[in-house]
Amino acid sequence: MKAAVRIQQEDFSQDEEISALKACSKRMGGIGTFLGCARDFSEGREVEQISFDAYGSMALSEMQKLRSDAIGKFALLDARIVHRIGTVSGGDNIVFIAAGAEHRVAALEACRWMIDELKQRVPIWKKEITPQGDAWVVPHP
Amino acid sequence: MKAAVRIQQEDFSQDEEISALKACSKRMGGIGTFLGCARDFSEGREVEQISFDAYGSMALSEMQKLRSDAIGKFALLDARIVHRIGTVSGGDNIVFIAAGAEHRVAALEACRWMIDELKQRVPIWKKEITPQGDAWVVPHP
Amino acid sequence: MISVLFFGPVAERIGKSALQVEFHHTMSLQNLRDKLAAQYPQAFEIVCFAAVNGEHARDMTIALTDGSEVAFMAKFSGG
Amino acid sequence: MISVLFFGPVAERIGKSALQVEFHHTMSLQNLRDKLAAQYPQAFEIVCFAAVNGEHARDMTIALTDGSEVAFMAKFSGG
Repeated sequence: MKAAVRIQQEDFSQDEEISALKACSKRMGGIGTFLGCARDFSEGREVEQISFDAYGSMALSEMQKLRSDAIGKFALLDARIVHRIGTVSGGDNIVFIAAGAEHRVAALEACRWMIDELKQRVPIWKKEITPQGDAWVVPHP
Repeated sequence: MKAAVRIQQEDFSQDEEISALKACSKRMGGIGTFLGCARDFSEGREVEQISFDAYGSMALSEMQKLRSDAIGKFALLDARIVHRIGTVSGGDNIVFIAAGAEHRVAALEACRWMIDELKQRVPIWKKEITPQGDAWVVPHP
Repeated sequence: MISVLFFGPVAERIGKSALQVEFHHTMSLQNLRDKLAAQYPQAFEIVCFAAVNGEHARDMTIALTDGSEVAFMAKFSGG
Repeated sequence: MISVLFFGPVAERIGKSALQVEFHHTMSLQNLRDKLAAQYPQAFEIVCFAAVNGEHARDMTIALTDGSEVAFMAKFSGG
């Protein structure tokens, strides 16, 4: 089975991730997921591709901590985080987060918390490649 | 492509549902999903299977309204709702909800709202089949 | 005639999932409910919602029309 | 020596993704930052975070040790 936390170039399958998540327990009543995708349009500009740079070793260890923190904070049965790097096109998957709990509220709240924290904690940067040139994304506060 | 709102006996694929959801727009930056599963243990009792009864025509039309309401309320690009009926075993999928929006907050909030509303509005009932006998589930207020 | 439908726990207590009730002029949803609740008190203990022709009916005073489909339902537990 | 790493927008402004800086006894993270910021002011305009040996470093007064890996990073934009 693939690791619960990964940084990878290739795409992932949600069916595979969810069945890996469910494998740990049949007491899992609710699974919340977040899938972040590349938009082909951002702040008024057409976006052809998005490329990523990452501090790979730190990003992976921050994602692992984030998963453990979420499992502790929300009493999850399991959680998974996958982030792609390299270059992706409009509509492609970028990040996948899944949180499984006995009940739905914990699963959904953990999922929301994990994607918010990931954006704060994990050293990954995206650059939008547009017909007018490339630009690193400046996140809104 | 399968309908965006369905009630069916057979299992579903999240990969298929997500790719159908994404087909509508490349401006979709965030997709929130909720997957409800059958737990093999509930309120201290082992649960072997869960069987469903539904007011099929009304349940489908309520789910369709729910999808339209969510699209309007959260400015979603698209949404899907699938609910299984018949009999399922521990770990099996029961319900799938997906909300796609330009940004993550709307997608995640819509997903949470839809599963909460579904439980209030949609005429479906579940019965737990346990070694001690069968019992219709009484939802907590 | 009015078709009355029951599902899940209500159908189990009544012992069937549908009934035909003769339509009377000026029959309201509440009249129908009272009539059936007297006949099946144990089932109606758990009835929380009614629907007329597949739509949630919150106003019990509404008049029924001949041929309506009415459902008396327990709290939902789907999802 | 201290290995200094740059990523994304900071690496682009500096024109490279790594530098070696000679280690001095009693060198703090702030000392290293000041030295590099003087050399690459445009890049350090957008530096928001530092990491030492792959861990977030919130306290800029910490002393560095020889052989440390330090990263000066712009606001993250992953996810």
